Amino acid sequence: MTKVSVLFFGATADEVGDREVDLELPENSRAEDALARIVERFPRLAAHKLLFAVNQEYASGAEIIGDGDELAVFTAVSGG
Amino acid sequence: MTKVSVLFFGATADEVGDREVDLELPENSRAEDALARIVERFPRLAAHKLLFAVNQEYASGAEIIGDGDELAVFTAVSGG
Amino acid sequence: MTEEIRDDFYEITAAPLDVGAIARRVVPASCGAIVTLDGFVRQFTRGRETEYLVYEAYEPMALKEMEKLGAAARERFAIECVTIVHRTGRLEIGETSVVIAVAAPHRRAAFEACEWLIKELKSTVPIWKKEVYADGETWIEGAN
Amino acid sequence: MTEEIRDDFYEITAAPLDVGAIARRVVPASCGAIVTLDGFVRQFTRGRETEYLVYEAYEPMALKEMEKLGAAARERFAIECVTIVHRTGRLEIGETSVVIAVAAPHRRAAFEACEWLIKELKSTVPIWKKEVYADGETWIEGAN
Repeated sequence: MTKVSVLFFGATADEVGDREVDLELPENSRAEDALARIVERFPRLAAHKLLFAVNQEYASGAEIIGDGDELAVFTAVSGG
Repeated sequence: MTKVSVLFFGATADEVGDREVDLELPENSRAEDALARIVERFPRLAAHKLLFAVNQEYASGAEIIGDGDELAVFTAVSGG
Repeated sequence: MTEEIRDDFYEITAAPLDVGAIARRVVPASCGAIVTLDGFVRQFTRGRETEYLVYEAYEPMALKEMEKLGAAARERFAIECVTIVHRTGRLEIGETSVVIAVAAPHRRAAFEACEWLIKELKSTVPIWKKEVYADGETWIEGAN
Repeated sequence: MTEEIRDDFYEITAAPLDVGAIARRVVPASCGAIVTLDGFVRQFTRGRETEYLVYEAYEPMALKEMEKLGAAARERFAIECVTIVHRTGRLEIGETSVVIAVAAPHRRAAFEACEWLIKELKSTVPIWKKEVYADGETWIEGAN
């Protein structure tokens, strides 16, 4: 299994009730699979249009997730 | 006769060697006549493209000059 | 010739922003203009009164995205120096949330780059805004 | 509905300019952005090194022309507040000669108005610049 941290911010942190959770994924999971698993675990996230980052870079979905990677799930940004 | 002050700034003050001179003009002179008379008196001004103001407004040339008016002769502006 | 310039500055901070100091942190000798955008908390948005805002950032990623924007702006515009600072935490009405300052030899490029940078920041840099009203609060979700 | 707003500010001064303080003199509650142009003395112009500049203004006329520009900008752009301050006298390299700050509800109008104002100021406001070099000096004459 691949162990990763998943970070949440703003609206997604409120939905999850936490700012960081640990997650185990099958070996060689892709980013899109990881995101699907996170939404499955925290179904209230499905109410939002979600963006997804792996190791502090926006993910296309095809990235292979490795042990210790930092994932992040958040809504469309609204800074400025 | 109409008595006016004529102000000079920057390059025109250097050419005239003064920042303000008194000038007498025939009654009902127009701004363009006043400017011509000033250049006649200070011929070094003719080396410059000149702008002309009457009472702190850009003059078109047709304005009638009155007693006590404030004239100003200067080169194209270069502030900023 | 692309000479590397090390004066760009990107920061995320919970401290109040001093716009003038940020904008004049670097004044390159080759430049004649700095264009600054000061984005601040407005009292009324869509007719509703805001009491205050809370900004939250995914800090390390936000800094990386700001750096990418600065580098992209240098590619697109003839500019010399980019500064981007974003505040986080609770901001009262009128307080500055973001400062973008661009120094350039000629002002046109500085205006263009500054406007481009704020537009891009608002769509790519992972920072979120919560609007707090007298009767509730809501995290704002961006357009894309 | 054109509501008269009294917060515009025009000044000519021989004192050093504090760009941040000038830009934030007025922060209208209806606005969310201030765009500022900070024009300053560059060291090299057309490859020649400047030692310092001297600015001279026809002050009462320059203030009137600034006010006209501010009024014209309000007609053309959806802006809330205009500030224009120009310095006179001797200015060293890097010192600010002019600050134009525009507050607006939306940043696009603030960028447009600020850029328009500096372009117009450079062609209409009676202020002149003398460049002083190691081996001489010259009053700069504008393009029109």
